[in-house]
Amino acid sequence: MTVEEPARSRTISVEVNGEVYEREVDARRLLVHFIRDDIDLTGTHIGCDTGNCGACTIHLDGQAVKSCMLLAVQADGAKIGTVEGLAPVDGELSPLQQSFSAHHALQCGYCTPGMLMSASALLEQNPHPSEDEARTAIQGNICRCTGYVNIVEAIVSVGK
Amino acid sequence: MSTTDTDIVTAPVELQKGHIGQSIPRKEDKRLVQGQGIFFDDVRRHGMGYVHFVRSPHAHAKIVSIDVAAALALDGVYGTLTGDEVAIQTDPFFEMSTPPGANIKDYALAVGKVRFMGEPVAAVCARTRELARDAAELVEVEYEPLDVLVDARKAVKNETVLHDDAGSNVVWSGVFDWGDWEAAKAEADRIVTIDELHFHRFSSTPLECSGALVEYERASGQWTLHCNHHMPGVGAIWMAPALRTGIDKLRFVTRDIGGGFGNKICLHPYYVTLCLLARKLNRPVNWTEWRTDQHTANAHGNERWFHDVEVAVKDDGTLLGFNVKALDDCGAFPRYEPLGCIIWAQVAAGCYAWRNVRVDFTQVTTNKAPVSPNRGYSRMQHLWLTERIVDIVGAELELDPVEMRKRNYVKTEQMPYETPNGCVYDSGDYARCLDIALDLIGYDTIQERKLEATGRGKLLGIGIGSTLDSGTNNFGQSQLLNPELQFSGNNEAATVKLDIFGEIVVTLGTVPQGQGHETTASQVVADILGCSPDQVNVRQGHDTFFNSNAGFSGTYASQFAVTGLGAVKGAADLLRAEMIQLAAAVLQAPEEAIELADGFARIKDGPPEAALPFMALGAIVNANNAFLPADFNPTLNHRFVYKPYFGMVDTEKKTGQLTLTYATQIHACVVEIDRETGVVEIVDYAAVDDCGVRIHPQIVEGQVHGATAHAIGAALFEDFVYDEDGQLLTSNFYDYHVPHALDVPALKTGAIESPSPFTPLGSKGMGEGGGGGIHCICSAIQDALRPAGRPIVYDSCNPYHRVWSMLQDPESTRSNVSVAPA
Amino acid sequence: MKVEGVKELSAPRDVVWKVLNDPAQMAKLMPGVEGFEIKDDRNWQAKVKIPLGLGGLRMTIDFHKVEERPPEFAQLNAKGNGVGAIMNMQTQFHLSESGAGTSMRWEADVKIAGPVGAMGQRVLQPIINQQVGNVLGALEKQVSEAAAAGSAEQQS
Amino acid sequence: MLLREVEYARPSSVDEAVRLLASHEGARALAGGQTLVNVMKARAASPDVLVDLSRLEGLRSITVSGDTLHLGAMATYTQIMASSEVEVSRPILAEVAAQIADVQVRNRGTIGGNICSNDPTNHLPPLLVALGASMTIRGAEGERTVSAEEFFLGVYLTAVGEGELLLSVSVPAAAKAADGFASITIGRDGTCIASAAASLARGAPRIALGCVDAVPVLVTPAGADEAAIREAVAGAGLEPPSDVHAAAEYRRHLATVCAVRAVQQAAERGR
Repeated sequence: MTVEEPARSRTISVEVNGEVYEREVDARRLLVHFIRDDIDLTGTHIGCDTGNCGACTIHLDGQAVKSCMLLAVQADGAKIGTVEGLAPVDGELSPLQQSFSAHHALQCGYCTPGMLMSASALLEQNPHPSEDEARTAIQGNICRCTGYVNIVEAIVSVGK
Repeated sequence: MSTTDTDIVTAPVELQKGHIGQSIPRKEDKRLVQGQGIFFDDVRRHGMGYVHFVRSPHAHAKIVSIDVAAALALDGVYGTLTGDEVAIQTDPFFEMSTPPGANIKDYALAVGKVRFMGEPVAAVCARTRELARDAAELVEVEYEPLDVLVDARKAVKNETVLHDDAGSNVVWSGVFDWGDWEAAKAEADRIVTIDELHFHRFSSTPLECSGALVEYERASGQWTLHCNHHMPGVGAIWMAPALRTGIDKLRFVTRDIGGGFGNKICLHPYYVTLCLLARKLNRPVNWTEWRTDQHTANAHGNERWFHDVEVAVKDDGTLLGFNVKALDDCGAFPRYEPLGCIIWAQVAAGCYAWRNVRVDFTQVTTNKAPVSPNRGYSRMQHLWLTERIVDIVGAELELDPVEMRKRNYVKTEQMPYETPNGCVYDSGDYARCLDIALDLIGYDTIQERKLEATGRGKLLGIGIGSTLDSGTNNFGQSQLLNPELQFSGNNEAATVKLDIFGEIVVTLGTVPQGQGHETTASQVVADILGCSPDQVNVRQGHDTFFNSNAGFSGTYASQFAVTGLGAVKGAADLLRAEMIQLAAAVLQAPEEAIELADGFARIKDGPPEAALPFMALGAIVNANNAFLPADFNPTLNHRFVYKPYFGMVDTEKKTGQLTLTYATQIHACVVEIDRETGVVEIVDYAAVDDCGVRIHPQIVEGQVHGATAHAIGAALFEDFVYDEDGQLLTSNFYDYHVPHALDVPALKTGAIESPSPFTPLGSKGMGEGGGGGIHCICSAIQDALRPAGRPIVYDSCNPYHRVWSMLQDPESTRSNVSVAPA
Repeated sequence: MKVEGVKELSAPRDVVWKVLNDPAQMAKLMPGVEGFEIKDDRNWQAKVKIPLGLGGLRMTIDFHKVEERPPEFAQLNAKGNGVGAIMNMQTQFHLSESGAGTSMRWEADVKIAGPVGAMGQRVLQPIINQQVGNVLGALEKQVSEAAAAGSAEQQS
Repeated sequence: MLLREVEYARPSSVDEAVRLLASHEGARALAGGQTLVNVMKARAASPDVLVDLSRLEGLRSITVSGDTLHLGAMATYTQIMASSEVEVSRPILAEVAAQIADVQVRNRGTIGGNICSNDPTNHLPPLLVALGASMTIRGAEGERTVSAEEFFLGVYLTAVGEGELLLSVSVPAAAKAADGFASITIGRDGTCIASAAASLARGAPRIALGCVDAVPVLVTPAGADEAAIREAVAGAGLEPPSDVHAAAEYRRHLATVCAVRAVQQAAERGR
């Protein structure tokens, strides 16, 4: 076994939406910047600098996490899901995505990727969430346009 | 008064509601739910550098020196820019005020002095984002701190002056005197006075922060800004002269914008810095603002004090008028100001029929972040005052708040109604909206609910917020501040064309940030051209190169449903006429016999073959036109500029039609207050909206939800608080708490449609909401606290600690108010 | 933010005065000093890394002695730069004789400017209290060592 | 958003982690990163070396042995919420974990990270003090155990010294324990202004107050009645910090209210 010594950069391998990426990254690089700037998946957004807003929410090994509070090197070996991987087939939308549109659960659409990732993580564990459960699932996602009303409806109705 | 002496051009509502009025799926959604939206920070260019600003930690200080040597020495740093360079290479931005405000010198970076915490003093550009920040930390700035002014009430005394060139902290001041206040006082039974009310500082904090990718083309001297500015027409008016270039050298491109709410209108100082860097370094530069930067140094809403409020009222609750001193705090630089010193006058009378209004208005600079129009801009502050007046007067005279309002509302039979300052309320039924709102929150059971809550240690209260969302500015009101200004009227452009394969292509001058313009424009075009909205391709965003923008292009001031869609309708009407003309020529039929339907131009009730698909029309004009007569030159490509008619303002009397439409929002809510802690919970909430003809009811309702959530945040949590040294204490989402999903109650909505007689589609601009939620939450808190010593809600923000203080010491708030016989 | 207090020290006043007015001795009082440079008898500079559980907080602090009235009063200003913030601290201390020992009354007005300072507002006061506690503890140690050294000298 | 340069290592054993922490000056353990990465983003505090504990699977376990519940330092809030061991042996831990921040943070944030950062607004430090928990710390010289009361030393400061690593937290197991927790947050789930955890499990109430000092303040009233609690909190001589959300006086008042509510909840649970 090799002895681990600290280094300022590291080669990591991550699987993102089923595709494997191997890159050398600075230890200080945030995962969200790796996703957006290094592998060009710009659907994952940044809305704050303190981990409050959830616009950068992704799935890390199946769990919703905020990619701005994680270093890219911490994701080494992980399976990552981003909003770009939500639609089952290119050009078609998942029931959740369709529901967001049908219920007008998005206006500017900036928080939407994070909302969808939080909501889809909920629906995987709990396919028929109540309104309270839906609200709790997105408590870490800030939306400044919708007042959440239609987002909650969109999530709940997928389970109905 | 139910007539008006202003000439008003009205257009009949001639459209059948086909797609208009339907909540069709939004065109924008498909890309956005897949993460395929294109926001400015998603745009990349080869060799681009990242910009990081060096910002002042001080609120007020002299800049003694700036040393960028260490930053430049760092590997990967492309270059820097400082205020000294800016002062040489640019001119100060144009100021709209008369002196003293007119003499303020506002540059892209601080020159000589910093005037608010977070003000950019230098910019660094480097190969990566991280390196740019590393380098920015190496820039050494020596400051000599100066006395700090954070309180407008102190600033107005001019003991310390922010802008030596102006010689005063006053930007603008003036008296507005409409009706006859002295006569109102004489007629009144009582005069209620309120010493001081405070409308606090907050902003809508769009989730996407500001930024841009700026490219410079050496050969042409052309800058392209891939950005999220949502009023680029006015942005260019500021930037081009400062950069000493022509307006055509600034190309603004926006695609998707992550919320704006007015907060992305004053980006010109940042953008000029980026333009200078792109030119100096000869490479594209990207700047992404971070949240803390946005809170500390971008755009706050106007903070306003109201002093010595006097209200003339009859014993039966009839309001005759009011007299107030308003003191507006615009932060360190006026920028979009002093427009806020007049915009409120669009709603000077609020929803009420009082005829005597006197406002002594002063605006000052302080060592805080500059303001920018923020959802409900300037009207919200004033409407909060009118609603506070109604509730405070009502409470002091023991009058029922519902009766008080109904007695004094402008009545629907008075519409169109001319206000004391010459504005014209186009249509509406405030009392009916209020009834619907009260019904939604179960007003008739409120006494029982109060009793029940008392048993649980809670204080329950009900509140009402009556607001007008005035839309489609008449920029002529700027002349009431400064008669020299050459702005008046309003306009917006759009183009509609039929292309070679039958594509209908629409370009807009507006700059949407979530309002669904692509969708609603397609509905209007589809109804005019007789096709499905799916066949209408509305180009995403704004591009100066579309040639579909006018001087006031942008998305602001609740106007798209009037100006934007007015332009779209105008262009589509022109195209329709030409398509009919062309089809008539081809089908050898009179024009009256042609109809456009189902994507065809065809002879009404004619045989199936007497029909031309749109593709045929497009192909004929664009590719197969030899057979057309020599004197027939259809283009199938039309540009229309919509221009509302206002007439001129009266600069002497300070009157005029300051805006075109008035949407109504009546909010009502029920709150519970924990007596022990002051914690406020909203337990029921209803918002009733009347914006005339709704093009897309779901989008309208979405705007109502959003405006309400902003109001809930502002009324309970969101407050830009500065300490005495000018340090912002709420610079992030921990301390500046915006509503989370669990904070927003299930919102009930209602709507009526009072079509506007003044607009092309009978629609009215909406979406800003006039802060209805703030007014009604303040109203409800005051009602709830009534059994606890009848405190007066004197501030627009009531976080728990303030509510608790009111519970502890109601008297200190009561001493603010007095009632005297007139 | 103002912090103040009274500290009883078991050493004669002139010993305490010496410790407090010797930059080299002062350096030993401050937590996490990594470098120290005396510019002249009124100005010196320290590079510190204030140890916190989450990692060091690095600052360069310039000290300037504003006023002194030996052996009873001194006023010292410190200006720190780093972590995206500027710290300004004005301290005063008054020494009076208290039996065989010394009573030190001190006050400090600490101002932090910049977004990090604003962000850390809720933890600032406890952190400053901690650091003040550390400094006073170190001072006590330093003073008693100096006093012991002094008395040892006398004995020899 | 943009961090300073930092070195990173990801050991695969506790020994190696402790060696890395001990042999590099300015090295800090990186657990879930939900506080540390944030602080680094602000460049407020900057470790020189990060020692990522994510590969130390052993630190994630939640076990019960005898009458003690052991929570590995790397156990996440989500894990604690879902753990049957927690549910049967000290359910208040899951209840309070569910009140921390939001889903995403609960998926990453760990009990170890929470208590080692000891931000005064954190929920777990007062809870663990009230429950009489103890912490096992590993250093170059081996393991030692510190009681929760002695563990918290200041803001961002704990008994875990340089070169040391927190391994686990042990809590006395008591399935139907009379425990309670009350807090006042900005909005439903925003920043905490005041909190109190209470336990009547060992008879007389143990109340730990959060947000009023750099470390949780332990209050032990003579009885569980409201008057006794109020008297005990008043007697604690609290001098809470003032900030934009609460002046010292208001925070002191809220501390009392939270204490009373936490004890009431505890008493109800114990019935």
